[in-house]
Amino acid sequence: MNDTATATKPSGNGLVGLIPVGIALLLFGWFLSLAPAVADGQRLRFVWEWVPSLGISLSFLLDGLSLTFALLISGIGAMVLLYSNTYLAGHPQFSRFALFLTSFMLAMLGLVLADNLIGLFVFWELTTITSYLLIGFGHDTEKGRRSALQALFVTGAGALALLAGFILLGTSMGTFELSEILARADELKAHALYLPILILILAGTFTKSAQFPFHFWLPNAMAAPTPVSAFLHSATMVKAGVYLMARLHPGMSGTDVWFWTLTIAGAFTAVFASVLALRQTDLKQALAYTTLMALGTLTLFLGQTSGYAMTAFATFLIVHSLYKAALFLVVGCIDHSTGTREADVLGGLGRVMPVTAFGAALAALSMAGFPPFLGFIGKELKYAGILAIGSEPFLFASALLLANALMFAVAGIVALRPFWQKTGEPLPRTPHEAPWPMLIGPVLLAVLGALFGVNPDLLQVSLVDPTVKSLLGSIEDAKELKLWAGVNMPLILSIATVALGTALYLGHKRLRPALGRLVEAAPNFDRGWDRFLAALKGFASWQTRVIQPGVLRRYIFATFATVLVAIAGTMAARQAWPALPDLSDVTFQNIALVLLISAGAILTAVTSSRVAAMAALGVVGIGVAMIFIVFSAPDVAITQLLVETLVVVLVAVALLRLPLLDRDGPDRRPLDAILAGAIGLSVTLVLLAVLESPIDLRLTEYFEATSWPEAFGRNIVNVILVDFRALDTFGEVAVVVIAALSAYALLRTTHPRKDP
Amino acid sequence: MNSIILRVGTRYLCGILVLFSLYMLIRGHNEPGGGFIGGLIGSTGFVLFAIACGTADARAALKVLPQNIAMAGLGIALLAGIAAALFGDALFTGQWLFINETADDKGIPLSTVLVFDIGVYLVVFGSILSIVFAMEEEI
Amino acid sequence: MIDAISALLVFLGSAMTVAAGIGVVRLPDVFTRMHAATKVGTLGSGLIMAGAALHFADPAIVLRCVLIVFFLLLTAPIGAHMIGRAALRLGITPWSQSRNNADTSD
Amino acid sequence: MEALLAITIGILVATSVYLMLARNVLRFIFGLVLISNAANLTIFVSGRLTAGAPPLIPVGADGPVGVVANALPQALVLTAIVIGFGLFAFALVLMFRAYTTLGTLYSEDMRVAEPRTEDTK
Amino acid sequence: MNTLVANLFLAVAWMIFFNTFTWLSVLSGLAVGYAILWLIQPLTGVRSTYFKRVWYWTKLIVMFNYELIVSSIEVLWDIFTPTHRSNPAIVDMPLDVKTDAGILLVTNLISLTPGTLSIDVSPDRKTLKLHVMFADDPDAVCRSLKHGMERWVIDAVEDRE
Amino acid sequence: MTWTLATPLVLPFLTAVLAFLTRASGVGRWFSVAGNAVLLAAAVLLLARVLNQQVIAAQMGNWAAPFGITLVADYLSAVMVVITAITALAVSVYALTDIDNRKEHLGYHALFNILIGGVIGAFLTGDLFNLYVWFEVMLISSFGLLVLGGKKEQIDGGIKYVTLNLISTILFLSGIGLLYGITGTLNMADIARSLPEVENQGLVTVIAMMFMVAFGVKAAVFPLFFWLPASYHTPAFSVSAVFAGLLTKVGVYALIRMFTLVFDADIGFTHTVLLWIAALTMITGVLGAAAQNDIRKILSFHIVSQIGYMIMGLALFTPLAMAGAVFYLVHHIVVKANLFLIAGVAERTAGSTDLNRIGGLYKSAPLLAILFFVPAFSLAGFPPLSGFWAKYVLVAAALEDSAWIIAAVALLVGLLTIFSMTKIWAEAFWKPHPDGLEPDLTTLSPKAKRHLLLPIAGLAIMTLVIGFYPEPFVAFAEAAAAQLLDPTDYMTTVLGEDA
Amino acid sequence: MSMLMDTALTLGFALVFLGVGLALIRLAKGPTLPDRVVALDQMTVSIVAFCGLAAIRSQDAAFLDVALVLALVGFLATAALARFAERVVIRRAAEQEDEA
Ligand code: NA
Ligand code: NA
Repeated sequence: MNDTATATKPSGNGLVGLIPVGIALLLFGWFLSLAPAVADGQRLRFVWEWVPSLGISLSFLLDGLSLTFALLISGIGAMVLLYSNTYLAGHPQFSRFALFLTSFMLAMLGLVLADNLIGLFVFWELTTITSYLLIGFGHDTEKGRRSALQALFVTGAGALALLAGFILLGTSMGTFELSEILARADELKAHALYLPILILILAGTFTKSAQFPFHFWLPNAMAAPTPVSAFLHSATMVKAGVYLMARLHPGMSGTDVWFWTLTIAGAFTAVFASVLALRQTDLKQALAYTTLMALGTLTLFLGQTSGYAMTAFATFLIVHSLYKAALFLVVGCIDHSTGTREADVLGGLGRVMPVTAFGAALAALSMAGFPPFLGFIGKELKYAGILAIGSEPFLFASALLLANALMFAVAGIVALRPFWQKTGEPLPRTPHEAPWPMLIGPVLLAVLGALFGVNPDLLQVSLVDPTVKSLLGSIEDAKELKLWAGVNMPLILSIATVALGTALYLGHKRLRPALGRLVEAAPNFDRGWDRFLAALKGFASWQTRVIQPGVLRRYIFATFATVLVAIAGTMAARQAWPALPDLSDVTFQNIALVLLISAGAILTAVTSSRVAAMAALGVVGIGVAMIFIVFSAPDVAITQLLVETLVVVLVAVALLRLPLLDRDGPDRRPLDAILAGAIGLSVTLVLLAVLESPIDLRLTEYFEATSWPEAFGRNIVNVILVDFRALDTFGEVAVVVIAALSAYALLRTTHPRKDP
Repeated sequence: MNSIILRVGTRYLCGILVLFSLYMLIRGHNEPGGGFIGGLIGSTGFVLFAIACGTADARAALKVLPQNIAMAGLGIALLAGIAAALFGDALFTGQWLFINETADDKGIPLSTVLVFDIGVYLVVFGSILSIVFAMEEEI
Repeated sequence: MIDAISALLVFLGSAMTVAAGIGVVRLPDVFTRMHAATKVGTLGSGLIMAGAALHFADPAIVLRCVLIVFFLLLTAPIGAHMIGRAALRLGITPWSQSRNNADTSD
Repeated sequence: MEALLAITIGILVATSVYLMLARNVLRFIFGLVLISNAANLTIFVSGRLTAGAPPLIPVGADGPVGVVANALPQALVLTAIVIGFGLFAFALVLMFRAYTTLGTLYSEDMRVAEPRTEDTK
Repeated sequence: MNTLVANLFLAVAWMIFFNTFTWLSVLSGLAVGYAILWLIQPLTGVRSTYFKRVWYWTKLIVMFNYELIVSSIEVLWDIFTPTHRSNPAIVDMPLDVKTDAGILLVTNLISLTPGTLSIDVSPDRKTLKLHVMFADDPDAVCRSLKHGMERWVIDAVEDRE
Repeated sequence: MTWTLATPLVLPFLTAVLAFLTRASGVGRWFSVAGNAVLLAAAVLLLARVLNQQVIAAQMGNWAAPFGITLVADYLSAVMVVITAITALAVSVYALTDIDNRKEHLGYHALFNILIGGVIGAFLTGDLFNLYVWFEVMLISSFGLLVLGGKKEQIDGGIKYVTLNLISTILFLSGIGLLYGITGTLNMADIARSLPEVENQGLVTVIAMMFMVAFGVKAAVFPLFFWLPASYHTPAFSVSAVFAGLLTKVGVYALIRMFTLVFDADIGFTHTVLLWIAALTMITGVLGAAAQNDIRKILSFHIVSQIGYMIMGLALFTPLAMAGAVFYLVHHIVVKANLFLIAGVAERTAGSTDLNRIGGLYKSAPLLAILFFVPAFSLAGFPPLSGFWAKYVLVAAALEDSAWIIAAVALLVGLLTIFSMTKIWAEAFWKPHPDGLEPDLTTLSPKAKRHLLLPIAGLAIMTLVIGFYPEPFVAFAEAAAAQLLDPTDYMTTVLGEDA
Repeated sequence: MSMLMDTALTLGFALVFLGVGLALIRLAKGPTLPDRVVALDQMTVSIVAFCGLAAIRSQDAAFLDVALVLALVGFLATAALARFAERVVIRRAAEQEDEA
């Protein structure tokens, strides 16, 4: 990461840096102004026909779900943009960065607002491209490029599946308009293609939101500058997948496939990720893995249909975005001022960076799920939601408990130890408090976490309920957000979480080796990626070596083999064989001619003497000319003889510089001979078949009738050449000219001596 | 190639060939011949010249660069085709003019078709020579 | 009568042509073979052309036949001269009764 | 005769394919000349054969007297012959140039455009 | 040469007069024209070599064809007989003929008469290399050629009074 | 009317003659530019005519079809002519800098413009033998252009290109002979009319397969594409650009024309074969690209793979699929030609097209980066660029037709295409230059910059326009597809009402 | 056309073909380069004869034009080949290239 290079320049990047912030704030304000309307249950829709002939439109829908996402995206976006303006102050490529980040934000907004499958897909892919460019911000390093490609490839692969899924969905439902499709949920679930559609779409969403086993690209994506991570990996990009599942929830949820796939994948990802998170020493990596955990949890809840689950989903979605963005930004501040992110090195920053520490503390407490923070409510709801699961509630509950406890511990590692623990280790740079533009973000977000915790009603009516509504269709089942719900199962589980979490936090240093061994045992998908690439390239170059070996003979052989298959194979397949030819009309003269030609041809093929070959060619030419004479084509015969003469002349000239035909003994190639014979035979058969059918001479009759009266020529052949088919002849003389020019250019263009 | 016999022979043959090629060109529309055949025969004349006396002399005798002859021929052929536009006809529609035409005899025909054939002649002539000369100069 | 003469000419000419062929095959070395090809062959074509001229008996055609023969007579010896020259330069010594020379094969 | 010619064409094609598959590209040129002849004959015979009556209109007549050979294939073949010559001439010059620049006529040794170290690293 | 033009003119006139154009009329026209010119030679007063030249040409052509036919037999005989009774050899023959046309004519005619074949003319144009099939006595061959073929050619194409 | 059709065909040859005869003075190159500008105008005029008359035909030499040669333009032909003119204009401007005086003197402009003439002739002719002639014109001028410069690899590549294309040419010619033998005509519409009367229909299929192979070589489909990757990376950049853009497309066009108009009797057989060819072509091509490390080689193999998409459209033979093929055809010409032009600039600035020997363009030549990014990611099929719609329509057609396998292949190949494009992007643009250079466009003279970047920018803008506003293009493609699938209009226009 | 001429032609064609065939044998056998050239030359001349026969048989002088062209141009190939043979000697001296 080279983004600490400009630590001493807090100045910013002037207008280039501030315009994006302005855009984000305006959007945020606009969405905020629409919030009341949405809270009243309105669904704001806007349609622009884009490709009507394909039934593709740019239609946008603003309901609870999309509004929640829109606000998170634009709001956090504003913070992050402001933050990065200082973070990357004076960076030579800042303007590109700002451009990419802004366009990413806009693409993301388009994604969550789109109401047309294909329109949604377009924005989906736009986020893919822009995040590729953002992750590749550190393109100078091999690692940076690798991460960017990995992210693009994995999500891109998913996107293609998603596209297929969308097309199937659209074609089988007869429309690409999401709201129309979702309105016909039962029809969709009953459709024969429901399962393939579901699988394809989930392939897209799981890769995008890094569900196991597609999780590995996300931690690597931390190669991006911290603000990017904060944005992409907390609030938005990775949540695009979650968003889509949520969006389709009303249309596709409720089936067993949906339930089991999402629940298991979600739960497993959550646990798996939080174990890995505890193992990390790099603060950013730790946060990345906790993001995975969060995504897993969200997926897990989307697998359900209960009101608790949906409320939990909506709440946790917001909670997580707030504290995760805050913490990423905090880590950015630490990195920015100390030059490191190593948990074991950092310590005692509390005094030097009080504001940062404050923000970190608030966010961490929310993350750990302490009252009175929103995180606590989120956790309570999560437990409530998990317990509402129809089957195996306790299994999933305990999984969630473990995940939460681990998250608790990680919160401590990330947000407490760097500030309060004592380490003798020296820091790369003498730390200093971060400049204010970098503090607004984390502090504000953290404070929001606290405020909503104390007073959840605002959140309830403005975002949570509408979101639940767009998931379940009504707000009836939406559960209330409150800090104190009395002593109940969730509360007990919370206390258990705190206890277990504290234990894990205190013991995590000792746990790490054990976890390390555990993870080593588990399959490493990141290394798998490298193996995959190696295999792909290996296979590619193998097949290319086989197909494209660079040896002309192989190419010609393959081509002729194809010709043979095409002709003989089709003849066999379509029974186009000719009858036995009738040779009654053959005269002695004809036989002599044929023998002459064949002898010449064969002599050409077998002789090793260049002159013999040349002369034999002449013989064939003469023989063919004789055929033209016998069968009344004087013009052709003359042309043939003249051309043959010139051929011999040219070859005779060329041979003066060319070596013998056979360097190492006469070449006899039985395999080639077989192929050649087969092709010759099949050509003969085709020709015989053609000659069986009667010839239609109306063109010729027309030429004979009009040649003199209308074209004033007695030599019909010439009249055809220069009048009836003059265009042919013109093209042909063009060929002759070009052949001459090309040959001339070839001879003049270089001289072997000059050529290196 | 320093052979007196060949050189002297060529002196006559070359002339004969060119003359003969023109004859074949003109009569081509009514009897065997035409632009291709004419051009081919004409070029053989100069090919013989080049073989007998070397390309330097042959080029000198020809004066014009063969490629230019060929390309000019292409232009002429094209113009012969475009000329039809002047008479509101489609591309390559033959336009005829018969000098002192009578009832039974058409007289001397002048036509874009002939011009086209002349273009063809020049193309074939020039092209073959530019290849053969260049080739000759390589050895 | 005229027809008979031209028929005879045609036959003789063809005979000459085949004779030339035989010569080219049977004679001992390239020089002697050239004798056969150059003149016997030319003679054959000439006779056939005479036959054709007599047969058509149309000045235009006769002129053509005459030209053909004339061109043959003009070109054949030149060709022969060049071949012979090449043969000499290739170091092919003429066959003679006294010693059958081994010819340099192609 | 058409049938016999079909067989001849087959033989021409076979020999030329054999030549084109040779290691020495000069043989490809020879094969090219042969196969062009085969193609021309194919067109010619596809228009069927008529002996001893060229498609010419005698002076005084408005059309050919009696049955004459099919003129169209003749025109096409004539075109094809000339084009074939153009192709041949270029190909020959190309092989010639190949020998003078690459120093070989053997296709196996022509590995400049696609060198053996083509495998990705 | 203008005499030749006159002759041709007369021939054409002759044909127009009879309004026929057959190969007979052509030949007869030429002959008659020649005769007329020869008759009126005193009147025109030109001491043209034309008449002699025409005579020599005719003689050349006739003699050549005679030679051609006769000596062909020899070669044919040798072709068809199993044993080669020929005794070929390369013979150098000194050349007297000077003009290009003369040289070409001589060499060609020699080549065309069976038994002899002109291989090459030395760069100095002094000697002609011949291949002779029946070279039992090379000098005899040369002599006969010089007094025969070459003589006639010189008469026909080269102005030597 | 007849001249609306004839003018675009005649112009390039006129240009060629003028440019050649004036090559000694530097005027020739400007004749080329001007000529192609006029050509574009004529082409647009033609398109306009076609748009309001559906199909237009003209009888050359006033000889009625099928006796004379007919020029005919339907939607497909017309749009191909326009796109050809656009490419020609762009490349002729690019060539102002790319082609040195030596090549000009050897007749580059004549070769180039006659190549264009051949291409247009192929698109406009309604006569099979005439098509052959235009193929020859195209082929042999491409020979000349390919080896112009005479570098070793050019000669080597040239030999492979020439030999294999000659084989296809001969096959084509023989096929025409046979087709004439059974129908007695050469006019394509007339052939289409008389083929059903042939009683040995099996034979018709055999001949159809001969044409498939012949045009398959031209179009560079599996297993006939060897000549393309062996040669396209060797000539001058403007040359490989016009090759990459146009030549293979003429093969595809011919396949589409023949297998919609003429050979539509035995679809069960021919088009199944085509479908397999399409799949294998896509896969082998894209894998070939994955194995390369040179920009032009990568791009060359991608041509092959993308030809597969077009064939797929033809093979599926549904209206949507055919529309996809047409759309892909047009989009691909613009994008691919542009990528080769850009490769040229990359070489001029960074010193090579070998990915191991260049880099750093992203940092120091952002303009070039953008200009590359647009066509590259369009080729990779990212929305909202032209390539996405091309891919989308074809995949949608395949899925609608329940052709699962081909759809899967198309998507998978799309993924691997992303892989190669990002490879170029990462190596040439992102990666620091191995020699520590900071290659930027200031190394080019202002004049050179104009000549090289103007066409590139123009084509890039076209890509964006097609991408952001695809409706008219898609609608056009669908109309073209409709014409192709129901050629009665075409036939009546060519042969008169009696057809 | 008379019976007599007809038989003459039939025989003629046969004989001419025979002549060509014999030339072909020599062409294949060689042994020396000039031998092959002679054979080809002989063949060309035979075709002139062949054209004459064809002209009489078809009562059409058009074939005489073929003969005319061939008579003029035929020896060009001979000349080129002969020169090739001659040059080969010089080359052989230069680069140890053997025409064997
Ligand atoms: Na033609
Ligand atoms: Na052609």
